[in-house]
Amino acid sequence: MAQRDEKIVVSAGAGGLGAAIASESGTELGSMEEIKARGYWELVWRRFRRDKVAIGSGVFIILLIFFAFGAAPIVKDMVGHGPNDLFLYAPAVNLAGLPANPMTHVHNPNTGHSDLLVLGAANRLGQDELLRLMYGARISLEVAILSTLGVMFIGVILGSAAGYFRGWTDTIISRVTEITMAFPVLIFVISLAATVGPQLDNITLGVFPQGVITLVLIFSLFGWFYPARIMRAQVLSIREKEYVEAARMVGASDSRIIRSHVLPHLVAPMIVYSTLIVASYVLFEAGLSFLGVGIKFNASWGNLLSSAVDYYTTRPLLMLWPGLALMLTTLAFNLLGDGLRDAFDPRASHM
Amino acid sequence: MFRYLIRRILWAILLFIIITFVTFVIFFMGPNDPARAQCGGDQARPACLKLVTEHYGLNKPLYVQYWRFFDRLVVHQNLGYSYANGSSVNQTIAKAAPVTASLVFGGAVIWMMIALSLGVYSALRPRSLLDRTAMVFVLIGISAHPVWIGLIFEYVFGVKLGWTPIANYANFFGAPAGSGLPGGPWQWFYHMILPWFTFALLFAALYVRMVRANVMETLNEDFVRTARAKGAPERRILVSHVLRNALLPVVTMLGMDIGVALGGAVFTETVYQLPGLGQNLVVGIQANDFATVQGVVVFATVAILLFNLIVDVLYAWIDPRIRLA
Amino acid sequence: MALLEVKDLRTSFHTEDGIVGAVDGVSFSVEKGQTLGIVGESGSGKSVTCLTIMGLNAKRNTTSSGEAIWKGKNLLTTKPRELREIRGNDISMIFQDPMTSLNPVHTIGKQLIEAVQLHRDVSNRVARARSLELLKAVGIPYAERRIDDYPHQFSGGMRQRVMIAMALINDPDLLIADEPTTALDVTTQAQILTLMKRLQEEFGSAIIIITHDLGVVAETADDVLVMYGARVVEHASVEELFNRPQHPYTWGLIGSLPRLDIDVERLIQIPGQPPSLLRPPRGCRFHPRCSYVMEVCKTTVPELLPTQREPDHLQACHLDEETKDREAAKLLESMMAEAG
Amino acid sequence: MEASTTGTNNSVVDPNDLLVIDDVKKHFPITRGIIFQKQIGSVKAVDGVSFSVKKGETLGIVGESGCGKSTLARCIIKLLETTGGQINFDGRDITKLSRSTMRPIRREMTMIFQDPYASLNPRKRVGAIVGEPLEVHNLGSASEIKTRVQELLEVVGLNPEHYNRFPHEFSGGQRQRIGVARALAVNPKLIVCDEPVSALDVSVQAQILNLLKDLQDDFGLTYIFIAHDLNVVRHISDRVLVMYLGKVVEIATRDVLYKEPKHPYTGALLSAVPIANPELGRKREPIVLEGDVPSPVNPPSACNFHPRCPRFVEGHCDVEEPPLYSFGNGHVAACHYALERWPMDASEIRRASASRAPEPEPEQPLPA
Repeated sequence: MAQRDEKIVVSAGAGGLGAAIASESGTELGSMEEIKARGYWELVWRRFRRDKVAIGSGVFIILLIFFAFGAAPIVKDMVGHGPNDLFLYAPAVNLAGLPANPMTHVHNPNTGHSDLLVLGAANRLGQDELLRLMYGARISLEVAILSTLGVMFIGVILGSAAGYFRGWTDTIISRVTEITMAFPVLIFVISLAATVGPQLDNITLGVFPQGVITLVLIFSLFGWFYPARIMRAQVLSIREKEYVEAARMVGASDSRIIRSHVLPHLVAPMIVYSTLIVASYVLFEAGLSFLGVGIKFNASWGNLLSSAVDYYTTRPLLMLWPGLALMLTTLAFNLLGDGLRDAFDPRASHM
Repeated sequence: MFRYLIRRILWAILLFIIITFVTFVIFFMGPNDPARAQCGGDQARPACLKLVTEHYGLNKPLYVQYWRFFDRLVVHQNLGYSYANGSSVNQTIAKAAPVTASLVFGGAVIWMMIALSLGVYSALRPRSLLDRTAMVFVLIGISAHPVWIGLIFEYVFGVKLGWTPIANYANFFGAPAGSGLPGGPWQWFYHMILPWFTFALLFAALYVRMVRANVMETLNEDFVRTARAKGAPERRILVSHVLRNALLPVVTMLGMDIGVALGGAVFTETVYQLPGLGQNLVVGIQANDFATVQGVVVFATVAILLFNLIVDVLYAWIDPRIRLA
Repeated sequence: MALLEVKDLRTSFHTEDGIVGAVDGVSFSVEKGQTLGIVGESGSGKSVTCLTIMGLNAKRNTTSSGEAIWKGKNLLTTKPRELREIRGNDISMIFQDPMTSLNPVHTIGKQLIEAVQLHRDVSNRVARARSLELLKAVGIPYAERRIDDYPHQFSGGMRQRVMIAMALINDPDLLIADEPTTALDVTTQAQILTLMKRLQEEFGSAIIIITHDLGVVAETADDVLVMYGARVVEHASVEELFNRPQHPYTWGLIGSLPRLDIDVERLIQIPGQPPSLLRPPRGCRFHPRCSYVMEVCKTTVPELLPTQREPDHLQACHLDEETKDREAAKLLESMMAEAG
Repeated sequence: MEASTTGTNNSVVDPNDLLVIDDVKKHFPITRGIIFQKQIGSVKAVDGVSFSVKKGETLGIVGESGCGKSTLARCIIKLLETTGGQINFDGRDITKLSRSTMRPIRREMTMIFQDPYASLNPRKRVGAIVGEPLEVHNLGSASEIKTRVQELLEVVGLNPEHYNRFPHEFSGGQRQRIGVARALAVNPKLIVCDEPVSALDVSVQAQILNLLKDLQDDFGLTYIFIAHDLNVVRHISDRVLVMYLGKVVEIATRDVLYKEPKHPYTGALLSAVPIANPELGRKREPIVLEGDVPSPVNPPSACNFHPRCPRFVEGHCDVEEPPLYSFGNGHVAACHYALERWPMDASEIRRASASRAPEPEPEQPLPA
């Protein structure tokens, strides 16, 4: 009944009787014996390694992290001023009130030195475009990665609990998920950032710039349903697999089944979706900061874009830098995600 | 089908109650005291504060206040009055909604046109030049920020080439008399063309990818092979057997994405200075005018719930498995 | 003249792991009104053979060669437009899984009418009448009402009846049935097989029935083609095949089958697994699993040759005929003996 | 015909019985609701099944898809909680045991699954798969488990050196051998085989059937062997139980059932099986049942086979549910008008075919 007539039969490995026959008759069956047993992660890595685009994206992301967290303070020391330092007077801002062009020397009243604005000034306040780009990268990555962690944390726990335990747990979690999904998310996030944002902005945990935690909390609150749905579907399909039944047949406890038969299968989708979600939060953060409800005082690619709006006819480069940074970052995360997906599941459709 | 619709309608009503409640709580908990806002902010006189507080029942418990809010909303369809200038939020929205509607529906038409044509053609010719071009388009579309795309469009087509206006809205039915603003269908189209494309790009990219995957999957279905075995030409197979099945999940996605799309309109409206709901929202936030903000949120919620209901009906209509259940 | 004559048909798929020779030099012919059974295990190439004849393989990464002569035309080189005129009109096909072979969003009436109108320039009314006639012929109860139902409202057996109605609607000369009962229960299978037999008498079509079930072949086919590892190993009339099987693989198939009419304590088992078509064994593809293997089997591909006694009985094995007759007799005798 | 009926209540427990199933039911609720689900009906997958299995024998359970045979298997092995009835294993009532009190019993009954691909975790090496039961029950140290696993692999005809390979490196038949090794690991008394060969090719199927028979001889195992293929069930079973729509239709020893079936459904099943013998196969006239198996959501009244039965008597079969009539030697069949001759001839068919085909009802989609 379940005879499947597969057009292509690729039988790998030869054990037992097949091997016995093969060693007797010394045929091609025997040559398959040499295929060494490879671990799952080794196979994934081998597939991933062949994907040049994904490797390139990974390298770009590593460089970006270095650029944001390692290089930014160094450059700050080198140029002698910070990303939020103001240069309100000429030539950081010219007589028409336009920001300075690249490679402008300005006098730093704090140190008395003459500082260089490599990419010019970012806005009418004369803040350093280059430094703000670098510190903006930091904010982007912090918000995107922390939000992704938050979203995945809530989503994976709720989603897999719903999928594994089903029954009432599933009903309640699924309904809450559906309700959350029905919210006009963007509009809500914008209003939330505006109403409760100012109260949360002071939470910095000592390390994060103002506003980062606010965005992370708001994004996590409204973003968990996506991974929750994916994880629920994954767990539902895994727990229907016969090998989970087999483990229960053997007498394995819930915790053993979850640990050794469910979780290992969730790692791949978790990694892939995390990468893709990071990309969308990079864009999201920039969007909110652009509207003035996200990161307000510190540098962010979003508020760099929003200040560029005022001068894009005369200083189009101001719009180019943050936009390009955003696009390359998002692109890198998207391509890395696609590459990882292909490496984990080579049958998944290509595009 | 009837039971399915009843279920969807009841669900929508429940969602409406929950979402309005959450909206109410968010603004209730917000840092801004509406009474103070009404009385002129920091310089408010205590007498005014007291009067307003009592008038609006601001000292009553949360659920009583919510009930008043809900009653006003449902029975009187009244979204309240702006804290900033006391104008009716209903009127503000009545003015802004057509702008956003033009943007969203026009944009949706463009995004579906791009998604369908590009998605279907690249599914039929995988790995061809067109398919690869589509892939690049998809990657740029999902990676470039809509705001940035908008600015680039404005700069290139508006400023450098001078083909299109770079801001403002033109009323489809003609501008109000004496306003000196442009109006009429052509001006409307002319002003909307850049916003439409900006708005459509992100979704077009996502949907190209989805349509392509769905069409390719459906092409591998057994019933397509049956149609070929019957002797049906490829064109007929595509139109009559593949597309309808492949587009079923697209309809579902459309229902889920309309909320996100309405949110995306906020960015487009801000970039092109279109006086739609999104711009009212942003201006309201900047002016601490939370009555307007709340009004916009509630209105958007209702619009999305209604749209979702339409999509549900549409879905049931094209999928006999639901229609006949 | 034969209705369909297939000569040296070869099909290979280019996969990421290499080239898979799914069909490797298959030849046979089908006469008018005759039923040909093709038996083989998964991956033996039986389905691909028929899909290649019909031009239904995916175009990409597939190469085919050889000839399939239908009314003087080679179907493998016919233009797609002409091939479409033959498909569903002269040659029609039914598939394994009736649950997925019908389009879920169209009524069965619409799908039947489409089948008529693709080949006949008739009005909707005429096509609908014809559809109704066929639905009644295949035994759909209340056909007038059910013609406007959707596939999901039918059971598996009923859907397969609809598929048969669709296949026969243009009076084809040849019906290819690819595992038509594999997805069905045994009582439904009996219904469908009886129906196909009855309809063949009524419509006079030739049938190619593809199956892995020797029982189905024994009950339906006139001639049988046994396939193993993308090649034909034996081709004979059904009585010949079951009474004087000439290939060790066929012996294995017959001996390994538990059956209602014979009692055996232990089944005869073929050791090992079917070969990988990516790297098939050299020489005779069955030799790694064959208990009669000789040196020549490992190097030389046995040709498909007629036996001396019966020129219509073709087999591809290096063993001498005497041994084969002896072994076959021994096998059948042992089975009968155990049956008591 | 003997009029005596066997009661459903087996109060006397035969010491030779390893497993006694008494009136076991499994109903799956069908729910519907907007926010919260309420039950509006149930799928009666298994509906009052009673039988016993002796030590060392093989009981075959045969039936068409949807008859409840796999659900029954999962109830016996306690992968599903029963809705009603009692399961006695080796003298103990295991129906109400909790997961922890059930654990020691899981060493004594195991299962072989249908799908050799889905039943092995693709991330685990063969050693971990076969050794999992040993690990769960704390049967030995890591090195002892490894030795035992290699021993088991050899027993089922696999190369013991392959314990560190992954399932995808094996073919279907070899994977099923791994499944057999896992079931054997804890030295069980009873193995429930749920369609263990239906996903395999004919030539490989024989290998597994022979292996199962050999193991039974070597280890004195008791099998419950579930299949839809009557040929396979006949080959391996000592006794056979036929199920239809969640109920037992007939139980008899293998030879009796296949030579003298009493229930018309068993007769119809037997005559529907194609025989790999052209002379024999074409001579007989199969009893072709009309229509399809009805939905277990809303099964027909009384004898649930009556709408398709060639021996249907109006006013009796659709009103009074037939008990399991006894025909001697443990042969029971649930039919008021059991077959008197086999093969059936025309005189046995009481109603003209197609005289009363049931009204077609749009099938209810079953909840998964």
